[in-house]
Amino acid sequence: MLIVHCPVCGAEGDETDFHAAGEAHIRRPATLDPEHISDEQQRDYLFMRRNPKGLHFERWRCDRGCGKWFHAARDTATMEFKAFYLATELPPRELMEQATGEWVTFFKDKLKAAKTK
Amino acid sequence: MTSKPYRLGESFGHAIDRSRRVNFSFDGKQMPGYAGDTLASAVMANGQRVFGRSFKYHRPRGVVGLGSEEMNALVGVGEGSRHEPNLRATQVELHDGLVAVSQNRWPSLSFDIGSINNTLSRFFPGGFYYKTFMWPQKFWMSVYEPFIRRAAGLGKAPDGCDPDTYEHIHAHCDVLVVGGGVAGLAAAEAAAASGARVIICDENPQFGGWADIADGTIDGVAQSEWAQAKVQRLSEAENVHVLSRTTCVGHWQHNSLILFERVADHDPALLARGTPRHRLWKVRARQVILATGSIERPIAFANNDRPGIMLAGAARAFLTRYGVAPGSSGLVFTNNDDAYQTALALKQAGIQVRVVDSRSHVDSQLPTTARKAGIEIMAGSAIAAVESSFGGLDVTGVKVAPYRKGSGRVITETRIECDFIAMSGGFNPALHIWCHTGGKIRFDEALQSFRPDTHHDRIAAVGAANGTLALGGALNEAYAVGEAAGKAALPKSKAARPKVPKALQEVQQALESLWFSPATGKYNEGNKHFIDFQNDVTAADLELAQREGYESVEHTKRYTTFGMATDQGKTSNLNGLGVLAEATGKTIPQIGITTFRPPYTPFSFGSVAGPMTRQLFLPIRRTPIYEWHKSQAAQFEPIGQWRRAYTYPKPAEEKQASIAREILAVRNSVGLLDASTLGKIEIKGPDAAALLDRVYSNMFSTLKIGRCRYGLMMNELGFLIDDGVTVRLGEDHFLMHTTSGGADRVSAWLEEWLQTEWTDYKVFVTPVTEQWAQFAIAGPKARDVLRRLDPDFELSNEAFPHLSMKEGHLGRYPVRVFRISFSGELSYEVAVPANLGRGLWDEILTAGQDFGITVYGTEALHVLRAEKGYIVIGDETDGTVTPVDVGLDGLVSKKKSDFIGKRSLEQSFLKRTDRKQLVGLLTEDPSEVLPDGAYAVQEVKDKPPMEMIGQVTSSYFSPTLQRSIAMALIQSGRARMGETLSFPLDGKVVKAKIVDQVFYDKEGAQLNG
Amino acid sequence: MAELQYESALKGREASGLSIRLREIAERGMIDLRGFASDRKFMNAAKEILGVDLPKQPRTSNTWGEMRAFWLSTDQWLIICPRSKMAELLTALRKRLQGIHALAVDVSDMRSVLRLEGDGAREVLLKGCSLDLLSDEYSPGTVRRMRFAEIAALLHVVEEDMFDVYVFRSYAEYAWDFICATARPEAELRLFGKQDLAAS
Amino acid sequence: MKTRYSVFSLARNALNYHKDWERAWRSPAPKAEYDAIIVGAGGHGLATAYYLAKNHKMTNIAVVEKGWLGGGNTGRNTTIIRSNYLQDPSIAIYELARSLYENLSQELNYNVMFSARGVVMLCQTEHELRAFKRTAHANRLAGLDCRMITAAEVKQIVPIINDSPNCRYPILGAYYQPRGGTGRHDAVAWGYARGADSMGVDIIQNCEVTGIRRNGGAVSGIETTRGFIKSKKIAVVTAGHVSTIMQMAGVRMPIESQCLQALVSEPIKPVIDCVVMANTVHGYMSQSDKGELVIGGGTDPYNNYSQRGSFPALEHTVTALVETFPIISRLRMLRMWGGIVDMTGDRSPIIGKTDVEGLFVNCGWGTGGFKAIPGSGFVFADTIANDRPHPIAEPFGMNRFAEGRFIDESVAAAVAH
Repeated sequence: MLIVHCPVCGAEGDETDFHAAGEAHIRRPATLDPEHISDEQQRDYLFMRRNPKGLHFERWRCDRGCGKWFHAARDTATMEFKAFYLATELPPRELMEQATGEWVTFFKDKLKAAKTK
Repeated sequence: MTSKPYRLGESFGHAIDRSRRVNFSFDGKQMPGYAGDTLASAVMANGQRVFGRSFKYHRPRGVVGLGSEEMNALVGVGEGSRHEPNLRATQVELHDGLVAVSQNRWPSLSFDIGSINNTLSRFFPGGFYYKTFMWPQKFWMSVYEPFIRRAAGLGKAPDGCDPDTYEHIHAHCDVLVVGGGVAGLAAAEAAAASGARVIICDENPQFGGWADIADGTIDGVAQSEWAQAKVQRLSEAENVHVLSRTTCVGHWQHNSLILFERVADHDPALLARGTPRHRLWKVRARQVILATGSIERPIAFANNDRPGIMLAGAARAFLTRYGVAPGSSGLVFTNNDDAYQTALALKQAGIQVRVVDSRSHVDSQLPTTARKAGIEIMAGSAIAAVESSFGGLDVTGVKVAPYRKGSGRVITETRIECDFIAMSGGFNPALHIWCHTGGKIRFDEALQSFRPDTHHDRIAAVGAANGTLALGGALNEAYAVGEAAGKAALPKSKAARPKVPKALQEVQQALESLWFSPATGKYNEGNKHFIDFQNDVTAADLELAQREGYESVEHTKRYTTFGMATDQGKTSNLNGLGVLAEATGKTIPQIGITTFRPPYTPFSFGSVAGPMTRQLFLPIRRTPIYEWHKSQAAQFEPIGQWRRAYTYPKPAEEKQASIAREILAVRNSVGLLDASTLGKIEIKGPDAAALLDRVYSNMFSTLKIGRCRYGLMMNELGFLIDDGVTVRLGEDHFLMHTTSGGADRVSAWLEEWLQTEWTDYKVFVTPVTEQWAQFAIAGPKARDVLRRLDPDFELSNEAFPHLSMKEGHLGRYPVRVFRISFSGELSYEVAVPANLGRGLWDEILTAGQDFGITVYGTEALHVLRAEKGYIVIGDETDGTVTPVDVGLDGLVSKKKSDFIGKRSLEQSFLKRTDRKQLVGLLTEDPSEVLPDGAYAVQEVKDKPPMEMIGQVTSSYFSPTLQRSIAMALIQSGRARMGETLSFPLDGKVVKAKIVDQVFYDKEGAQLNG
Repeated sequence: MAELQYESALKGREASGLSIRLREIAERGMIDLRGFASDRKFMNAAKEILGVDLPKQPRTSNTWGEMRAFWLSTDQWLIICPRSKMAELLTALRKRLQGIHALAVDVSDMRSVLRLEGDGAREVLLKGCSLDLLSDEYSPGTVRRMRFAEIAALLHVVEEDMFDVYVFRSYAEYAWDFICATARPEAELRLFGKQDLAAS
Repeated sequence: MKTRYSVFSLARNALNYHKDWERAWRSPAPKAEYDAIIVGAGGHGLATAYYLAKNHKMTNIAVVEKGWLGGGNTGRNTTIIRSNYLQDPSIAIYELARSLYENLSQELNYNVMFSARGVVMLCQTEHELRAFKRTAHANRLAGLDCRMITAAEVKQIVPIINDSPNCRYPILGAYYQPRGGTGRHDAVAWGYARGADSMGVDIIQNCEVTGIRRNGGAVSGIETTRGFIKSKKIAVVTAGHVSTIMQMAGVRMPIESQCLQALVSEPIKPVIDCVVMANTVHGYMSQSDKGELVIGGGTDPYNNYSQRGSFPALEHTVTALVETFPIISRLRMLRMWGGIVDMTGDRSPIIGKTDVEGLFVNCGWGTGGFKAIPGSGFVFADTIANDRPHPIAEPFGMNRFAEGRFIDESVAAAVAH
């Protein structure tokens, strides 16, 4: 049983008070450029998942609280939550750096961008 | 079996109340006992040792343990629907009238046909069934397996429904202490001192653990005295909750734990009164302290399973707690000092006793005291054989031989008469809960066992559970950990720390591991060294598994089933590892240990279901008109959690007849439908129209204020998921209708897109489904009924055309009226605040009387819409169907650059022209109604397989058209108009012609009437 | 046409022989109000019409006379008022909120309100919800959405031992039955504090 | 070839106190190179190896396993075997598997205890009834031996079922596959292992893959904790761990790894003789030959590699089954555990080649892989040997996700096991 913390309203509760909705930071190609989307892009958006063993970034909803969506960083091996952050945010910098597997490529330019700022 | 009295004098048995006799029966035999007895102690006090038969060989078995670790004495308790199988006699509290039966024997406990397996046991080595029962092939199911199934399975299930109740409770605490022995109580006191909220639980009725059978004093008083005083104080504290008869069955992520409280099992009077039988505690603890103690190890010697052979601690407890003597002359077999306390206790009770100690030198304090007391100690020796009476029902003596670690066979041996054996192979910390979420453990040489190492959660172990067996050490550890836990929970607490009490206890000499005691003759020839008693797994079985290549300890476990009995290996796991280590020349850590899985001890399914059974199993949603439907003897059908009226048969009216009657009423005069379950969502904001254009496949930004439009919703895969009529209430304000099942899903979905994708949109979404009761008044006379209801309400076609909406009053009732139709008739949907719903409903019925208004149910609704060729999400669609497939291409906007699902419609497979397309079907025989889901085939063959080209999605007999009609999804159906298809059914082939799916009023004259 | 017939979901239901008192609170007016707490224009307008500040603190409520404002989310409040006042209040709100991004909806009949009263009410609730009701967090005035038994609910701590549980109307009977089942005197218990030890 | 197991060999060995049994399989050291390497010694991997050796005479192959063979989902599932699916591709592969199960004990000379005690899939809502009727029509025309049965028949087959017409979800009928049933999960893995080993296949346990070496567009071998092993054909069959392994070859998968839990009761005398699945309330139950009630339900809603599930999911399942079988209320839960299941977007498996030459994958069996083991191994072996998808495997290629050509079984049932 996971104990989840909502970064929006601060409510803490059982996983059953929240709604888990899979991998975070997936961009919907049609929102960006509806005219030029390859079948492969559409497939990646709909189905391809990073699914790491270890640090993962996912979407949750404060179902029985403020009803807001948010992000969580969780270790899928130990089930420990590492951070909760807003649905419009990227993970804390140190977590982006700790990320492994497919996430590394995803965060690379994000980290660069953060540096140049 | 000896008949001499086994109950000792008053000076023994502090747990029983000799002034309160209770009568119970075991296998039909009436027996006396005392309040405070367990079933085990009471039966033994009556001179009976055999409690049951083992799983595989059906060997007679007696009590071995003291509590939940017991693996032999499993009994069935209670009768009929209150029967409960496989209970450990050592945990069953005796009460007057208790009825217990032994298990897994036939015809009787002392004579069991199944014990033939024992005689033939050499033919049933571990895993034998994988090697045989394969020939002839059909015999497996017809002969072999039925035999195996009947032979297996221990106790019987109760018959009938469980008459008792169960419940859950959620509890949060700062510190949860699991185990109420000396260490647990100490930790709880220390934690509570800081003011922290503490819950302490123990699976036994009394707290104290082994305090009453352990030597040594705390602050000058006996351990048990100290423990009772402590638990008394804790039970009075404001910030402590004390739970006895409560087992912590498991630890889950983030320190959430499940406690299983046996509230009323011990007292039938409570059950009779309706007290919940079990209560499941869902605890979230900031800190967890495990004081779960340790479990004594049996020793693997030849025929170590005979009734009368028990663990040393258990023997001691039966003596001191219940005043029950395990026998009249005994032998203590040990590799450690602790068991000497049992020897001394027995001696004190006037029972003849010798000690056989595998260690060559024993000169520490306890052995010395024993010698002084005149107890003979045979050091450096071990039991080589156990002699027993006919059928192995009783121990009659043993053979003792010199012991040399690792020696295979025995040369010299001495015979000793005895009628019971108390054995102790050392102690295993109870690690189970520590390991449930993956706590790390390490092997401890001194203990010759595993102990807690590190854990990622906020959890600690103290006392024996942590491998700290000595009293002083345990107390220091417990107070330190308890205090730390309290501090961690309440860092600011200024409370004074309790002082650690002074412990006095004899120093014990280290144990020496004894995994296998050599036997007379070659050990695996004939006599059995049991490792897992209940499952009859012997040392030889484990060794064989190794030789056959089942090397991983998990393989050995699964191949031999050791550790898989109802005690889950509490007494067998480590002994097994020891044997495997010696057999393979590896160390125990190299062998590894099998995973600990919840629960710690078995707990009832009833407690898991709690109160969520019968009418509370899952909620039923009722519309404001529900009671009326019931009063009309409506037949209901579940739509999601809703109960909707399916049809309203009049007395003695067939279901089909009432449905037809309802349909014709709508077609010819007027009908009334309770449509309250329809989803309703208010959507408002500058970007509301833009949002609708994104989530619907068709255009909504162009919708005029006050007008309604039917919309289609796809998921991102391009498949239909919902539909409904949306109304524009204002420039930036819409009211969306969804399917009954989709209401919650769709509103949550809109929120999701707004919050996570189109975050710049300024739109508020508020679901209002339950605010409104909503009724459809449909049929040529619908307008007349409304006029009768309120003459002033403007209803002319001009003022109130099809697909428009009006807000106002019908009489005094505030309403929203939508002119929309799902039946194809002139139809108004009236929405009224839910608490006024029943009132308006009755008014409509009155107003409609003269027009013969007829209430219709969901089935009539479905037929009506099918006659019109309207789709139903979930009937015509199944999650793989696009708007194009159902012929609604017109509702897929070409203008909008993006809406949900648009891009997926471009994927090659979704663009294919040979996809299944929605068409109408007319059977050649108009009276023939195609079954739902029937498949059409390319070509009828005399037998399967046949190539299927599509299936019926809806099929009815249309009372309006006086013939059957159907809709179907058929491969390139629209190109096949006029073609006749074949539907092979059981024993016949139905032919049907492909037609347009609109069967009734194609030009929509009725609707606009 | 006859008078308005008002019928709440639990009309006529009475609970007797429970370890606590249980009844339905009907005839309430309720408005679901959406707007941004960060939008001063909106907050002022709401205050002006309701006479009470919309709480910004999660899980809190503000009361002024017979007017109550529950915090539901960062952009959502539930306004509680006498049913008789609801219509005019809603009209006033909508009028005053014109030109401001907001949404005010009458939801008076959308939820049923079950009131639990008496010593031990918290324990009864704990048989169906996982909140830490015994902590100071749940003092009078606290409002929180929760999962109660199998359904969504809204909890309002009215007083130390008085609680209103708001459930969607269609679930009212289920919630009622659940409380009746768990509040039987035979199942009564207290958490923490003095306990009777099992007699030996 | 190994000495055959039989009642005679058992007796012969018994007289000798079982001293002469030979090993069921060797534990060889890895060779430098193999014609093919299968990663993952679960049921699917071992079956693949067995059929590669038997049907395609590829015996210079290895199966490498991080832990102990059969230790993943093969040894953790509820062993339901059925083939009454809705979509043609599913019917084809599951029925192939089911029919192979019929003779598997004899084929392997190892008793896998396949017992066709029948699978009863309850219909508890009108909608479910309609869905199963449709499946029944499809299955009949596909030639499966299945049929709809009435509530009364259900009660006959399963006397302990709650047949009260006023319970929350009354039984309206059921979809019945008489030749479905259960098997002994460990025995399936061990039997295939013993069979493959006896044909010369190296099964290398405690050998973790740490990398997949590629030269350009093709694979050249695997890095393991026991050194580099060369091979031009690598087949990944690692269920819940497929994403992490495939990533070593730079291939991304449409997979989420979640925890599926199962549990057993204490053993009791027989009370239920078939498999009952109640999809509306998400629970299913059968009884093992040992007497344990074997119970399973749905997955946790989030990714999980810990093999430890969450209590609410389990509570949901048990509650449903107490309602469906009231007598279990007083029985006790003995043991619960979790497995890491690999869930695809359409809940159907992936079998076939990848964009990397010589790299094959067989995964995505999610919650229902055990029943498919023989068929899966059979067609996957053929696919590897001939370097093109076996006709039955073809629809399950990964390309379907880009084409929108899904094989969605949730259409037929809420849960697919």
